[in-house]
Amino acid sequence: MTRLEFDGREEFLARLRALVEAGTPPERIRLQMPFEVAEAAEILGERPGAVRFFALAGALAGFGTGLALTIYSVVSFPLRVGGKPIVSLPPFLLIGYLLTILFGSLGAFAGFLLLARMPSPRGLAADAELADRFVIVVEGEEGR
Amino acid sequence: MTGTRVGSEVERDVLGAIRRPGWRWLLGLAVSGLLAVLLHVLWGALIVRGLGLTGLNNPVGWAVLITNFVFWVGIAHSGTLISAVLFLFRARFRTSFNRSAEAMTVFAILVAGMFPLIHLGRVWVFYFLLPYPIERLIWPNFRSPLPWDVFAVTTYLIVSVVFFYVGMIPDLALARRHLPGLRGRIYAVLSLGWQGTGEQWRHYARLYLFLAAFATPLVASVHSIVSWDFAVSIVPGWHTTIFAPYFVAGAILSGTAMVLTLSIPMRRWLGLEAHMPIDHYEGIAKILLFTSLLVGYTYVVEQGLSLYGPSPFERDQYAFRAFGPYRGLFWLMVVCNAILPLTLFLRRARRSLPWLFVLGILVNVGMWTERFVLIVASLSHDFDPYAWGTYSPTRYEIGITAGSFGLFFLFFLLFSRLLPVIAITESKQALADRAGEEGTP
Amino acid sequence: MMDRRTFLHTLGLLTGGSALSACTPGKDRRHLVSALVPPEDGVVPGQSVWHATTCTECPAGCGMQVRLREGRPVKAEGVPGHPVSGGGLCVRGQASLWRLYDPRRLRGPQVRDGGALRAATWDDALSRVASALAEARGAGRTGAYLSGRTTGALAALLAESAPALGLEWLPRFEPFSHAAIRRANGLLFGAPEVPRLDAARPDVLLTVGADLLETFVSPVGLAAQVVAGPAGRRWWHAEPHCSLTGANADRRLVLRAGSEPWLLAWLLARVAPSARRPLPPAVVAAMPRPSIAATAEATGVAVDALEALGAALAAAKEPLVVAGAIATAAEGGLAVAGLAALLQWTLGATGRTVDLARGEGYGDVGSLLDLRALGERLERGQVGVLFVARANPVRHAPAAWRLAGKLAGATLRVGLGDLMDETLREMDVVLPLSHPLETWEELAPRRGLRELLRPAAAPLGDTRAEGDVLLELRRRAGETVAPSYQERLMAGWRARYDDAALRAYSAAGWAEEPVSGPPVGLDAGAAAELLRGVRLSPPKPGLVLVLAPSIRSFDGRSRALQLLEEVPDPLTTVTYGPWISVAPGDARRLGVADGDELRVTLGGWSAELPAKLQPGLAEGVFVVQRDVLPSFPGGMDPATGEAICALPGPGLERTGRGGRMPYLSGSPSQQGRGLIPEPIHRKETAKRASLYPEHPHPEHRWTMAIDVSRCIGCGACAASCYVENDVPVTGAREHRLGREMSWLRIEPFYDAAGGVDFLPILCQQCHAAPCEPVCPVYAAYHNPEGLNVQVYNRCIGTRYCSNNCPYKVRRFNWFDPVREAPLDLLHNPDLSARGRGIMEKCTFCVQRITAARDRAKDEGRAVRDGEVVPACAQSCPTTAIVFGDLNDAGSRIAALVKAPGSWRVFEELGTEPSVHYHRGGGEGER
Amino acid sequence: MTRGGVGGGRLLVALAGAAGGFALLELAGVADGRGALIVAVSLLASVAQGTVAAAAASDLTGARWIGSVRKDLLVGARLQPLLALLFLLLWPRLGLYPWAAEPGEWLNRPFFLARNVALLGAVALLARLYADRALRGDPATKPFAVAYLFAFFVSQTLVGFDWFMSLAYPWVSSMFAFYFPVEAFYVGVAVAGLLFLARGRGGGLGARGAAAARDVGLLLFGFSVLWGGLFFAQFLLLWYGNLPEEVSFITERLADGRTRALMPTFIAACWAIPFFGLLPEGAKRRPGVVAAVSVSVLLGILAERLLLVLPGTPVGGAVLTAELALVAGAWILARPRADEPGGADAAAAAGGGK
Repeated sequence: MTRLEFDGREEFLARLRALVEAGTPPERIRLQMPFEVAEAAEILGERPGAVRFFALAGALAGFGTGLALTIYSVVSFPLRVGGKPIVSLPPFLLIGYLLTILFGSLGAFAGFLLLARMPSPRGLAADAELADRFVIVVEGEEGR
Repeated sequence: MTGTRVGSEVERDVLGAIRRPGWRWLLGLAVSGLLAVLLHVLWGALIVRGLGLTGLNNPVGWAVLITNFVFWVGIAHSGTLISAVLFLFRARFRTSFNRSAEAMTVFAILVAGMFPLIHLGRVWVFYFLLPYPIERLIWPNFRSPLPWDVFAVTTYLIVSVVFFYVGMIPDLALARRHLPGLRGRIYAVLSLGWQGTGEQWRHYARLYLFLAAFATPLVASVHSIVSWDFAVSIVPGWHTTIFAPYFVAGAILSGTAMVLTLSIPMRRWLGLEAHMPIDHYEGIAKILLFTSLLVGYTYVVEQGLSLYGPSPFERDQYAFRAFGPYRGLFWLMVVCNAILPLTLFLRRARRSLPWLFVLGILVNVGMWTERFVLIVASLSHDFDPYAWGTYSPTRYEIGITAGSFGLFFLFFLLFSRLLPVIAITESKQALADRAGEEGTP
Repeated sequence: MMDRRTFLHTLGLLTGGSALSACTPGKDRRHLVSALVPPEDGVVPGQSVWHATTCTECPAGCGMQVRLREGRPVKAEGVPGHPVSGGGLCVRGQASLWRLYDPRRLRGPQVRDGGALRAATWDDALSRVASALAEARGAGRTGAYLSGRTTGALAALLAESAPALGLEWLPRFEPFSHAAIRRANGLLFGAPEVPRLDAARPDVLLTVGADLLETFVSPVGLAAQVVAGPAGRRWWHAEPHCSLTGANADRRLVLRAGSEPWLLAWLLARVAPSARRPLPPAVVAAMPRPSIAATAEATGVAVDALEALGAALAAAKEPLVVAGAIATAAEGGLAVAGLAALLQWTLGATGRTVDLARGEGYGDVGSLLDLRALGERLERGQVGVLFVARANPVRHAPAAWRLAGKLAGATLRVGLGDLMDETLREMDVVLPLSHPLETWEELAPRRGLRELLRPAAAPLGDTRAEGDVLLELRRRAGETVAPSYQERLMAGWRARYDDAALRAYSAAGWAEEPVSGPPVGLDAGAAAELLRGVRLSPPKPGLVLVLAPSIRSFDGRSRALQLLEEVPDPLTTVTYGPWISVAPGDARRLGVADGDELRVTLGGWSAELPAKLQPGLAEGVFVVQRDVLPSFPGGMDPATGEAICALPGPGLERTGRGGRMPYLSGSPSQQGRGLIPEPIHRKETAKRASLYPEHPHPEHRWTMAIDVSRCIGCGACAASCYVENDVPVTGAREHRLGREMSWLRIEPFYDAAGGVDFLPILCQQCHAAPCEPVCPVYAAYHNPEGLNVQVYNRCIGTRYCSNNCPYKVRRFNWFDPVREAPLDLLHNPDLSARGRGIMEKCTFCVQRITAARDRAKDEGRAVRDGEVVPACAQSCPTTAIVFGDLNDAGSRIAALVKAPGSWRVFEELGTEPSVHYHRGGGEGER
Repeated sequence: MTRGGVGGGRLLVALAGAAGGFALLELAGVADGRGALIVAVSLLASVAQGTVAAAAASDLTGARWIGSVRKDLLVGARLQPLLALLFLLLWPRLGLYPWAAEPGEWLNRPFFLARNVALLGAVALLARLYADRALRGDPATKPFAVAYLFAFFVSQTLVGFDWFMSLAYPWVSSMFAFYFPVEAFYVGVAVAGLLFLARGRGGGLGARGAAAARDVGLLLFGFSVLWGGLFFAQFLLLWYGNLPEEVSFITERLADGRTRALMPTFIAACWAIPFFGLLPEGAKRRPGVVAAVSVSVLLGILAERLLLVLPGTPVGGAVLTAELALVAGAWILARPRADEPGGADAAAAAGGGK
């Protein structure tokens, strides 16, 4: 297995591109970066991650919860206020909307932790090194 | 690390700031700490003796306490605006401010959240407001805007905290490496073991995008809902459809003003001039100008429309604001919010930090006054002339207001010493981008 | 003397038992009140007993029924169909319970040793009095007994006791003695009486000064009569200032102070020729004949206004002219009273609507003349022991007389009263009297009417009835007398009534007896004499200070009661403290605004009073309510002995002090917002546009209708509401901050011409209430019977409901409501308590609705129309408030709501209130 | 407008033709249009002013997408003089306004016409000043962009208050002050969306162009949320207050069959379709989808304007169609020729295309 380090982003990308074009299978390439470099993912041909599905699921769940809670609350204990209908949708939509956002964000966050395998014991280890430079690690066959 | 590496100075300076507290900082901490204590003492008095200690009366049931609530929620908004909206619009100048602005958001919401509780007549049963199942099956009234507030503010707080924290994870990982011993370990735990692998970055980028996408409509809706605390009523001067956009604009105006007020001294005292360039301040100034125009525009529309219809209620109400006992405050708010910011049309004004600092304070004075006039004047002069009556705050309300500022600054001062006040990683990225562009012909 | 068994029998008949427990001392009651006590004891926990008795806050003697809960009086109300009051109870009557429970009431006897009064036992207090009486008798000095107006059984006892104790019972002392009227009637008809008026019949009514609706003789009854006047009745009221009566008259004539004789003389000359009862030639000859021009000049009333009035009186079928109060309390008061009496005679009112035969029983009331005489006798040291009972001469005698000092002339000064006042402070022995609700008594407020007073509660302090005191003194003087005043009364009734009659008397609380007086005739000679005495001198120019009577404290005797300060003055809405009413014009001239303090000087006398602007007040006229003044600055009219209340030439200057004063009205005008719409007819016929589905009221739909043409703004409803609903009484400080708690208020709205409309505002129980949806916890919600319910223990105090209420009728408890003992005993156990931080408001006396519904359920029937009567409606002297179920098609309320010209306040807001306003039938125009 | 030179002629034809056509329809009594003019002119105003506003805003924020279509968007600036002309035609129609019966200080025929014509003229002038500089790639463009945007905002507010709100006098909704400018902006972006499709057909859409198209899709998506928010904010308050004279505005429209159908239509077209249509990541990248959404938005706005005018004021369908056709025609005629200058980064955009 080989380990390459770069200070500049451009040469790092150039080298990465070269590696991939040379036919190194992307799954054998591990990267570490001090900040996000979108191109890297493109070069490795990775699809956008699954976080969005978590976000979507959370959002839908939130909206459902909001409507369910509000409507149940008035149906279980109907009280007339100001002549308004017992099930007053306009205000209830608001609650639904807010929970959409709340659950959506939390869902996305949870999804991220899951997919990025965090918190990770390896990362927490005192000696775990964190790149302040660009690192490419190519695992050899024996890596499998 | 060597200086050759991109952005290593940012890293050094920002994390360096975490280490050395100065006498200014300690003094500030002491003062704001005392004010925060005062807040709680006075609140205690209100609970034990009753709200009669305030200047509230019939007809003015809401005044300074609610003014503070709206004010602090407003302050919170710029944080989300700068970190989320500007992120979506790919505005570069956000990197200097987003961290401190996000922190501001969180603290402002915390402070704001206290006021609805303080102003309750029976705070010891505040839990009636929460949707929890009890055998009698009485729930909160979701048709009332106050439970909307409960949901909006809670949601806003949680989402802001998540946003704040997520944005900080890579920097925490850096901080952990800079600080030996226990503090280092704490940062390590806080960073959740971030390593910056390609995998992590890929998901991280998506997460950040989604949080921004969620936070942006949220920031608009939260202050809209706050505005509906007033607008859904039928009180003349409260019940008008323009309130939602008007309040949002006002919130961002006061928020950006607060960003200026806080970041200009911080930049100086933490020695971060290099990483918070004037151009970035110019960007903030433009936002402030824009929102100020919107707010001023709304003043004109509202005062104008009050003369449009035949109803005496609206007409008298707006005349009362401009020429009644609160006229002084009314014109103060017009000058501070709608007139002084016009100076920012001049490039020189936009780039003068002293002026921006002063303007920031003036605008916040103006915005506080705006909420006060809007709330109190409307209540003191509504439908039944017999029931008209004016209000003036007592020292309890004044003290609590001062205390809320104390609490806010207490939080902020602690933040400025314990956490990286500038988004290091993003600054690096920005620097790299700029370098990249300059590189290409 | 009656034996024990008859006594108990009689007692049983009179009380139905309830008084027994009521009379047992408080500590025992605690054991008495329990479900184990047999009901015939009258104290069933959770059940209330109504008790017919009589109100004694003023001499009128209105009927009053008291509600007992657990043997404690908790509410006072009027007695329907009562001969004096007609069924209402005024603001002062409501406050009588506050007198009963007043923390400052005298708890025990006090005697003076050295300089100061100190507490003493009855025994040594009385023995001191007894010995002093003995000494005086020895020294041959007769004592004097000065009391307020005293009638019925006590009068009889005094009449026989005074001589027995070697005392002279002086003519009764009343600040409102109506001396001029009695004098005039004495001269002209040989009947020195205050006539009994019938104000319901006249089709043309002219009142000169006489404040029928406030303090004149029998205000509650007269108010009821006046509003019941025939359709198209026209009522003129002439006075220099602006009284509540004037504000309610169809037309108010502003007279120059002292020009009353001009007006009446001109009218007499105007109507005499065509009158239905011609005057004797001698009288006609002596009649002064001022020209209309001169009259207009002198009175300040426009010529055409005079013409209209004269023509109306001349043409009227049933005309009535009444002069009194402020009009006769002046130099030439006798002329005013005399001219009025002659007008009554010649217009044919005397004997029809003016009844001298069945007079108001003021015959034995004296005047300031008698008080002055007493003063002189005291100075000459001719008085032995001086008793002063239920009267405050020191306060009401002209300050210049220095009466307080003269009292020292008596060998011993004995005061009887319930609250410390200026006179009692001068006494050597102070004997605390029991409250009328703690003792047996019988009154005869007018000839031919007996009224029963019976104990509703055990005495709170070590107090006694005046009758018992007198009997005890006689006993100590060696006489054998009845063992107690109570037994003496019983014996009297036993002698007068059989069981049935006694039971009836007890149930009603009053009994009428036929009175036959000889028809009065006019003494022409005396009349001519009187007319020749009439001096028509031009009234003095310049400023005038008018000392007006107060509807809230009568002559000041009720001033100590806090409830009456909490309820605002009807015209100015001032609540606490004194003030001087200033015409807007004068205010501009003096440069004063509401609350700025003015120093008022009259010769040596001076007082500092905050100013209150009053629209409708004539320029140059300043009004102070006489009850608020520390001492009486006026003088006396030697001809009649009336106190002079219109004082010329007061000095007025700003002291520079001033500040927020406690008054409740935010604006004297409607600001063109049509709360009381003009034109009246503004009912919206079209169905209001709405985005909500209609919601039904299956069983009841409680609704209220208020007749603003009947509302005289007296405030009885508000006071009644305070007592019924335990509304917190907060005091001056809170009122200054704008924190009044009244659930029901009467808003006076002045028009440009100075006319006033009164609009009672209470929770409107909106069908689509703005307050409800904004409550986050359902503390405010709409119940199926159409009530806008407030759930106190659910309320968390956001105050949003109040903000969103266009009528601002919701009240927030800023502090914990506190009531000083024993006032805490005065509370309605049917209500849930409210603490600090809770919003409260009117709910149409929901506790009464519940009670009625339960009663109907027990009896297996529907709730009857008129069965539920909210406290406000019950007390209203003019029955302006009607309450009922709108679902009951046949109900009165249903008809009133449908009636054309009925409207709801702020209809345009679509709140659809359950309170409807209307302007009666016909007599709508003010 | 290009001063004289090429294209000038075609533009004059477009303006004159449109003006003439409108005049014929409105004055010559060919058919009874009634409210049609208000609807048509307001739409033209939204299109002509909105497109320029969109361009100006993007120039200020330095958004990249504008580059490739600036030239076509700024056609709006060329059409704006038409607005003032057409508004004059409203004079005989002012009777439609309830306040015309008893005029007041603010609402009376002369002042009404004067202030609106003046403002439309002013906006047109500023639009031209800005457009010329923007097309020239003049560095001093920004101040003019700001000035234009301000005038645009005021003008659209007046469209809301004067043209539409006062039709339901004394009904008031202060929200119109934000609602109408935002709608005009929305329309402007929608037009941009259509232009991308057109360019796509022309094959002028390169990688950079595609990114630009995605940005427009994102903007449309954002505006659908904003519009939905404003609409809900307005409706919620009316619903909650339920004040008779406020909700009567809604109940009237719910009572009338034609308008009742319009309500869900424009909500779907202006919010639901754009929102859910552009929600998926990929959709924003497809010019076809973006264009379709744009069409839906334009139709939605049309439906909404109709709803505001009806039922109080009848609208001649045929006349309206004709007038809208004239507007479209004028736009097509006024389109610039390929060789006209396209502003600062248009070249770069073309370059990206290669």
